[in-house]
Amino acid sequence: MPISIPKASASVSEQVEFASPLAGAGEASGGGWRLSDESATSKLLVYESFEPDGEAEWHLGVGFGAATTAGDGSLVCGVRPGEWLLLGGSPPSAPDMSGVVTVDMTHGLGMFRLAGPAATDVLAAVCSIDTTEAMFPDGAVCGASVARVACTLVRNDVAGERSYLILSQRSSGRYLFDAVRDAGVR
Amino acid sequence: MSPQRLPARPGEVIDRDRALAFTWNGRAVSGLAGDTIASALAAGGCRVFSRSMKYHRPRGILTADYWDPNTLLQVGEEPNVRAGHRLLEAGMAVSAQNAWPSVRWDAKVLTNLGGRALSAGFYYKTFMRPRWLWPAYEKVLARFAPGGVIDAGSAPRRHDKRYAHPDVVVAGGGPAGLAAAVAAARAGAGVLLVEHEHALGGHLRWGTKHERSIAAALADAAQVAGVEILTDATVTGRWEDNWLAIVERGGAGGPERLIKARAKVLVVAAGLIERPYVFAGNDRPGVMLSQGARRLLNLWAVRPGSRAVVWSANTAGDAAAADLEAAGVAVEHVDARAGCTVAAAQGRRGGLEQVVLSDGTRLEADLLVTAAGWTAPTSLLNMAGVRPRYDPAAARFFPAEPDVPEAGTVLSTGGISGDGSLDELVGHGEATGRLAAARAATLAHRLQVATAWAAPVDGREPPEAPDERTPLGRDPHPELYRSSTDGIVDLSEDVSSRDLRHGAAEGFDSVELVKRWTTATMGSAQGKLETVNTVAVLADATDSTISEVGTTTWRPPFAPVTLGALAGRMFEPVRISSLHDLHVAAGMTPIQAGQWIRPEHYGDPAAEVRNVRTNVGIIDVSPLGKLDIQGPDAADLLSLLYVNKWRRLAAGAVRYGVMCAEDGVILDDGVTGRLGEDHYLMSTTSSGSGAMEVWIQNWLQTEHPDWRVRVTPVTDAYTSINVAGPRSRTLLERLVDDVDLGPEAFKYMQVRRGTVAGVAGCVMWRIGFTGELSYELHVPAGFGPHVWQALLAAGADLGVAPFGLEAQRIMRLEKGHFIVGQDTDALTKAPTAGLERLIKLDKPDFCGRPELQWALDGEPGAEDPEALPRLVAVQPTDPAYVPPEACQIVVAGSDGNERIIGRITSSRFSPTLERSICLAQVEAAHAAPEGTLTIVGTDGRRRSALIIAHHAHFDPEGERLRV
Amino acid sequence: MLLVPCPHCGPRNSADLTLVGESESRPDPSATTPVEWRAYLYEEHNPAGWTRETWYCRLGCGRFFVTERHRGQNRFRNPPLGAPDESARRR
Amino acid sequence: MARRGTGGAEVQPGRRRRPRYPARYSAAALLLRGKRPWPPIWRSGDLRDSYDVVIVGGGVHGLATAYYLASNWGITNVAVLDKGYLGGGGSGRNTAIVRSNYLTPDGVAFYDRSVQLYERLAVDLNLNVMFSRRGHLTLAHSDGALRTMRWRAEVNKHQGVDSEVIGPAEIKRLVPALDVTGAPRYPILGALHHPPGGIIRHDAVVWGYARAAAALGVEMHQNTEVLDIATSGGSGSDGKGPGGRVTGVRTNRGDVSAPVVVNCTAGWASLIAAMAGLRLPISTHPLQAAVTEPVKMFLPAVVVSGSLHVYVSQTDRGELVFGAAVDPLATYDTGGSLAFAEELSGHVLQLMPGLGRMRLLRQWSGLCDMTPDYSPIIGPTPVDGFHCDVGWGTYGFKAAPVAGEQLAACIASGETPDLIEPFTLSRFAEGRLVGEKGAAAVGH
Repeated sequence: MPISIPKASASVSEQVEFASPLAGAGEASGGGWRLSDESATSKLLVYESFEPDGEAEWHLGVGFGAATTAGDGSLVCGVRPGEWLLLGGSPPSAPDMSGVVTVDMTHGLGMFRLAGPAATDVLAAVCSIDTTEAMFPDGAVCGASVARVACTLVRNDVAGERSYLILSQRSSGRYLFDAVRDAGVR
Repeated sequence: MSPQRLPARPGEVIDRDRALAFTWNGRAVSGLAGDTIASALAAGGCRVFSRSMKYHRPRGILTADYWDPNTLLQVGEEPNVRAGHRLLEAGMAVSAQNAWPSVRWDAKVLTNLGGRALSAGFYYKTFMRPRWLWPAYEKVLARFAPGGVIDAGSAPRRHDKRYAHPDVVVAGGGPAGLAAAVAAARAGAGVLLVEHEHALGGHLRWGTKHERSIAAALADAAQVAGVEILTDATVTGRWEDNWLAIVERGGAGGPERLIKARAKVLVVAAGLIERPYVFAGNDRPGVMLSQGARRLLNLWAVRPGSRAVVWSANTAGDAAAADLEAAGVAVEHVDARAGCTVAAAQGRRGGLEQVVLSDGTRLEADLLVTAAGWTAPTSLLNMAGVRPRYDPAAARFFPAEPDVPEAGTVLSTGGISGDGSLDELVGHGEATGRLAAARAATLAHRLQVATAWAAPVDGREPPEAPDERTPLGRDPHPELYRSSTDGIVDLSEDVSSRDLRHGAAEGFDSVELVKRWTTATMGSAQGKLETVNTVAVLADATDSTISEVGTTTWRPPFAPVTLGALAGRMFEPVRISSLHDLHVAAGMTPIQAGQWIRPEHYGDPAAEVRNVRTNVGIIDVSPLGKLDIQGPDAADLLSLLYVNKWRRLAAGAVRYGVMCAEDGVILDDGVTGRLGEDHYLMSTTSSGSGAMEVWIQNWLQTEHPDWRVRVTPVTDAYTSINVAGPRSRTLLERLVDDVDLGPEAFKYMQVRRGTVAGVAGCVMWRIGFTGELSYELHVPAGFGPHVWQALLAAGADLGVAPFGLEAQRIMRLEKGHFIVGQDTDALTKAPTAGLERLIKLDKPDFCGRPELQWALDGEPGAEDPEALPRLVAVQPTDPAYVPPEACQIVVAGSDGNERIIGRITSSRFSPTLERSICLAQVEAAHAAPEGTLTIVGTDGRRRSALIIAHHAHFDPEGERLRV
Repeated sequence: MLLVPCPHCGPRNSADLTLVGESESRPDPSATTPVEWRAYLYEEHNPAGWTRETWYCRLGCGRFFVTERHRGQNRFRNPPLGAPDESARRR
Repeated sequence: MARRGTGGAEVQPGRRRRPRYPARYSAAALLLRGKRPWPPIWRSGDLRDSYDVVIVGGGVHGLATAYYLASNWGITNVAVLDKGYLGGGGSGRNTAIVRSNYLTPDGVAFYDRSVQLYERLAVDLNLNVMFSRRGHLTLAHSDGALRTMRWRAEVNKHQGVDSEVIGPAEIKRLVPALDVTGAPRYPILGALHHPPGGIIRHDAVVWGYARAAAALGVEMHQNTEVLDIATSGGSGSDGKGPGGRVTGVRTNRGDVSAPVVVNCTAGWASLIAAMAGLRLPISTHPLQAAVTEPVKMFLPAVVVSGSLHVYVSQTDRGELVFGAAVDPLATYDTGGSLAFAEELSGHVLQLMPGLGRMRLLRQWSGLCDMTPDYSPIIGPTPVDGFHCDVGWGTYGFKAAPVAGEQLAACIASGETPDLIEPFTLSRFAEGRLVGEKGAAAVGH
C-alpha cells in the first residue's frame, strides 16, 4: 500500500519557517524521472530496547532492511539492526515503549524522492546497489553510497510508480540533490 | 580518387553514396561512411601509416583492426587513435604521429643507420660518463618519445558512468558468444553482450555468404531474445566476484563510458587473434596478416595489393588467398603445412618488392599475407585465476582447468576453448549459455536469500547445473613462430628476435626479465600480437620449450581506456551548513575545511576579532562534531573515551575533555554537556567528527557490547552558533525567555536547554574558545537561518557582526588553545600538550591509559624525558615579525652546528595585543618559561623569541570568561 | 571489487566496508607491561593465509563484525555467494 | 679482528673493491662489439651448502646489500636468494621516484645519503640507471597541507637539502599542464618544490647492483625459495624466537648454513620473520600503479598530490606513470582493482583537466609492508645473526642504496650506524616511533 508522507510534524514549529537543506534546489525532473524535496518530513530515530527481547521489533513490525506503513501513516524503516527511522506521522509516534532511546533526526537529515519509470536508471548512475525487483522490492531499505555520500535508500512506490526516498546528512543534501539531478541529465 | 577501392562486394560495410571528406597530414582526402580511418586511407593508396618507435622504419597496415600496432594516428586533439578500428567521420584531421618532418621522409630514420648499436638496452650501456653530460643526452632521448600529442589545455568532456547487475555478461559477439547470449537469454537470464567491433558476427563478417547469413541470424535471435547488446565496447577487466569493467566507446570519437557490472556469470568468447610471423623484413608495409587482408577486402572493398604471396598454415590463410584471387589480385599461394616458410621480405626504401622463401625461391610481390597461427586472448580468464597452458600440437595456449573456487562463474567458449566447425562452435556456445544461465540462477537465489532487503524467496535453491558441454576439439597446427632469419617481434616497441636472443645470452633468460630488458610486449597491443612469439624466441634461445618458458601476466585493461572514461563524473561531496546562503549574501570569503565550505572571514578578520573583544560577534560553528549519548551507562563510556573524569559531572554542567588513542597520542578534544540523568551531548573537533563516531562505535560494539548506551551523530541536526563577546549576554537575553542567563543562574561551563527566538529545543552551553563571555547555541538546523538572522537583528545596536574561521583562529591562539592535528601531531602524547593534570590515572581503564601512565611516571629504560617536546607559547622579540607556521627552532650544538629542537605550530598577528604570537613545540630541555628561542625564518634569517609562562597570551586568568 | 559477507546486510562491495584489522584481544590496561602492550599496539600476524579480522560495515548496517579471510587468495571462509545459509537471513 | 656476524671472515673496511667486469660498458665498447651479444650480467650456479651471509630477497635492497658487503667490506661469500626472478617484486613495480624531502631530520639525512649514492650510481656500477633529476613537486590543496610542506622545506633546508615552498604562479611555470586557477575541488595553493628529486630506471638499478655484486663474487640464485630459517636457543618451544641464533636457511634447493641471514623481502617480510620466530609490526597491502600510452613530452617534473593520493611522472618513453596510496585492504593478492584506476584518473584530471583523452594502457600492483610509523625496520633483531631490511612501505626503492650501504656496515661491523639507528626494530617495544607519517604517507 503506497503511502504519502505528511509534512507537518510536532517538531516543526508553526511560527518559524523550516529551512530545507534543499532550499533553492527544490524540484527537478527529466525524461521519466522527478525529484522532490521531502526534507520537512518528521524523522524519528528509535532504538531497540536495552532489554534484548526483540520487543521493539515486535512493536514496529519490521526488521532491518524493510519498511512498512504504521497505523498512524508513518513509514517505519528498519535502517540498521535494532534501529528504526519513523518518517512522517503526526505527532512523531514512538510506540509506547519506556526505556527506548529516541532521537529526533528531522533537522539532521535531508530527504528527497526520486520517482518515475526512469528513476532506477538515474539511480544506477550514482549508486552501486542492485535495484532489480527481486533484490530491492517496494519496502526495501538499505544503507548505500549515492554519489559518494552515505545515504539511506528506501524503495517507496507511490500509486504503483517506482519511487525511492534518499536520505543523507543534512549538510550534504544540496550537493546530493544536484548530483542526482545531473545524473538524470544525459 | 580511391585507386585501391574495388567495385561493390557482397558483405561490404561501406555506404558508397556517402563520401566523407577528411585530411591526412593536412592534405584533403576522402573515404566512405562505414570506413575506418585506416581503410579509407588504404583505399586512397596510402601504404605508410607510421614510423616505428626506435628505428623510424616505415610501417603499414598489419591487422586492419583495433590491435594494429602500425596505425596509431593523431586525430584532432586525440592522440594514439586506433585507425584500424575508429570509424571515419567527416572533417577529421588525421595525421601520422611518430614522424618528422613527414611519414614518408623521416629524418630520424638516421637512428637506423646508427643502426645496430641501438640494440635493446643500449642506453643502459652508455652515457654514464661524463656525468655532467647526461642531462643533455637525456633531453635528446626524450625527443624520441613515440606517440601522439596531448593538449593539456583541451576542454574536458563529460563521461557518464553506470552500474549494472546482469545475470550473464558475454564478452565477444562472434558465433559462439552470440549463441551463448541467445541461449542464456532464452533460459531466462538477463544477458549483456559486449562486442569489441562495431558489429556482431566476429570473423563471420568477413567470411563466406553462408557465414554472413549465420551471423545475421544469430544477431537477430539475440535481439528477439532480449539480449542487451553493446557494440564497440569491451570488457576491459575482471576482478573478484565478477566485478567487470566494460567500456563503451560509442562508435565515433565520442566520450567513452564506463559500466561497472557485477555479473553473476561471465562468458569469455573473445575469439582468436592472429599471430604475426617473425622473419627479416616482416615489418615492411605490404606484409599483412590474413585477417587484415580479408577485412580490407571484404568489409571495405579495399585491394590490399596487386601482386600477393599468401603464405598459409591454416584455412584462414587459404580463404584469404581465395578471396584475393577472386578480387583479381595475382596470388602465389605458399603452403606452410608443406614445410616451406618465409625467410625474408625485401624491397627498396622500406617497401615490399620481393619475398624470399626458405627454399631460396624469390617471388615478386607488393603484398605478403601470412597465416601463421593464433593467439587466444585469455586475459579475462587469467584475471579470474585461470592459467594459460600451451598445447604444441595446436600451437597455441589454452585455458588450463580453473583453479580458483569461484571459477565456475567464469566460462569460456569459442576459439579460446578450441576449434570446430561453425555448427560445433555455435553448439558449444549454446551449451555454455545454458550453463551460464543455470549457474546465474543459483547465484541469484543465494544473493536474494542472503541480502537483508531483498524480496522473500520462493522455493528452494535450484539444483547445481552440471556442465554438459561437449569439449571443442583442437585442430593440429604447425608451430610457426620465427623463421631462420631475425625479424621484428614487437612492432610497437621495435624489438627484434635478435634483441631477445641477445637478452637471453646476457642473462635475461626468463620471459619476465627479457620483457623488462627489451620492453617487448609493453606497447600498444600489450602482448596480444607479440607475447607468444617472444616466448617462442626465448624458448629457442634458452634450449627450452614454450611450456617451460611460460607466458607473462596479462594485466588489465584488456583494451586501453581513456582517463576521462575511468574518471567519469567526479563526485566530490561538499558539506554546507544551513547558514551557507546567508554567509554568501554577507560576502564571505570561503575556505574548504575537509568537506565543509566555511566562511574564512567576511572582509577583515582583524576587525572581526576587535568586534568580538569589544562588542559581540557570532560565528557559524555547525561543522563541530556533535554526538547524542543516551543510556544508563553513558558515563562509563565517557570515562573510557576521555583521559579525565566524568562520573560526577552534574546535570546542567559541561566539561572539557581530551581523548587519546591507545598509544597515548592525542586524538581529539572538545566539551561534553550533561543534558539529563542519562543524556549527554558530546562535541568533537570538526575534522575529527567522522572518525570519532567510528572510534566510539568500535569501542561499544567490540569491547563493551553489554553497555546500555546509544550514540547518535547529530552534527547536522543542529546549527551551531557561537555568540561571543562582552555583550553576548545582553544580546541573548533579548531572544531567550525561558532560561535565566544571569551570571549566577547560568555559570561558565554550564548547559541549558531552552527557546531562542521562538525556536524550542535549543541547547546552549556557556564556554569560551575565544576567551570572551560566550554562549554556544545548538539550534535545530531547519531553524538555524531564523535564529542567525534574529541575532543580527536584535543586536544591531550592540554592534553584533558575524565573524569567520580566521578570527576564531586568532582568538583561540591569543588564548593559547591548541588545535589537534596542527599544534599536535601523530606522535604528540597528552603530556606534551601540558595535560598532565587532566589525566586521571586512578581510573582503572581509559583509552591509552598504559602509555600515559608510563609517560607520566617514567618508564625504565625509556628515552630521556627532556628530549620529548613540550607545547609552549612564544612571542617573537620583534612584535611585527610573524614567523610562518612550521618554521624551525634551533640551538647551537656543542659541535658548532645548529640542531633542530622544535617548530612553530601556530602563529598569527594578534590585533588585540598588537604583536605576533605563537604556539610552538620545543624539546622539554629548552621549554622553560622566560627562555629565549632562535627561530629560523623561511628566508633563512635567525630571530629570537621568548617563551611565556602561560599558553594564553591574553587574559591568562580567564577573567573575561567568568563575568 | 571483493564481495564481503556482512552478517547483517548480506554480500556487499568491499568499498562499502572498512577493514579494521586483525582481531586482537586487549591486555588488561591496569596490569600490562610495555612489551605486551606495544605488541598489542603494533605487531601483526599478517599471514598470507587465514586470519581473523574485524570489519566495519561503514555504508551499510554500521556494525562491526569478525570474519575469517585468506589474505593470500583474498577470499572469505564463508564466501558471500557460497552455499546458502538460511539462518543468515535476518528478517 | 673477527667481527660479529660474519662467521669469522676477514673484514677489511675502508678499502673499496672495484668489480672486475667481463666486459665494461661504454659507447665505444658498444660500437666495437657491434652485433655480438655481451657476456651475461650475472651467472647462476649450484647453490652451495654454506655462505658467510645469506640474503633472502633478490630485489634492489638485497642486491644493494650484497654489493656493499662485497665492495665496502670485502665480504663476498654471499648468496642472494630469490623465489622468483631478480627484481620481480617491488623493485620492478614501483614508480621509480627518487627524492629526499622527508620530514624528520633523521629521515632527511637518511634519504639524502641515498640520493647522493644514486647520483653517482651509473658511474659506480658502470651501467646507466638513467637518473633523471627533473624536480619533484608535492602539491598542497589546503592550509594544513601547505603547513606540512613548509615544515618539510624548513627541515630540508636545515639539513642542506634543496626544497622550497612555491606558489601557484611558479608551479604553472614549471608544469604548465596543471590547473592552478583555484577552481577545482582541490585547488592548488602551493607546492613543495624539490629540484634534486626525479625518476630513475628501476630495473636498471637492480641489474646494475646484480652485475656489480656478481663481478665481486656474490652469487645470485633465482627460483630459490626459502622455506624455513634454522635457529637455535630461542625462547620459543621450537628454539625459535627472541634470544636465539640463526644458523642457516632451508630452501627448495636444499639446506644452507650461514651465521648471518638477512631478510630483504618486501611483501613477504612477515612470513620470513615468522620463520625465525619473530612477529613484526607490519601489515602487507597492495599498492597499485598504472601507465598510459605514450605521448610527446609535456610533463617536465614529478607531480605529487598527497590529498588526492596520486603521483605522476612522464618517462622518457612518453608514458605517464601513475601511482596511488596503498590499498586500505590488507592482502597479498596483487590482482589490483578497478576502483584504483577510477580514482586515479579522476584525481589526475582534477590536477590536469586536459588529459581526458589519454588512455590507460596497463595497471599492476606491488606489495607494500606498512609499519605503524611509515618508516622502515633496518638492522639487528632479537634473533642473533638475523637482520632485517624490511617495512619499506611505499618508499623502499628510493632508499635502496643507503639501506644496502648502511646494513652492510651494520652486518660487517656489528655496530648499528647512526643513519639507521632511528629505524631499528626495537623502537616499537620501546615506544619511540618515527615521526615520518606526515611526509611519507603518500609523499612520492
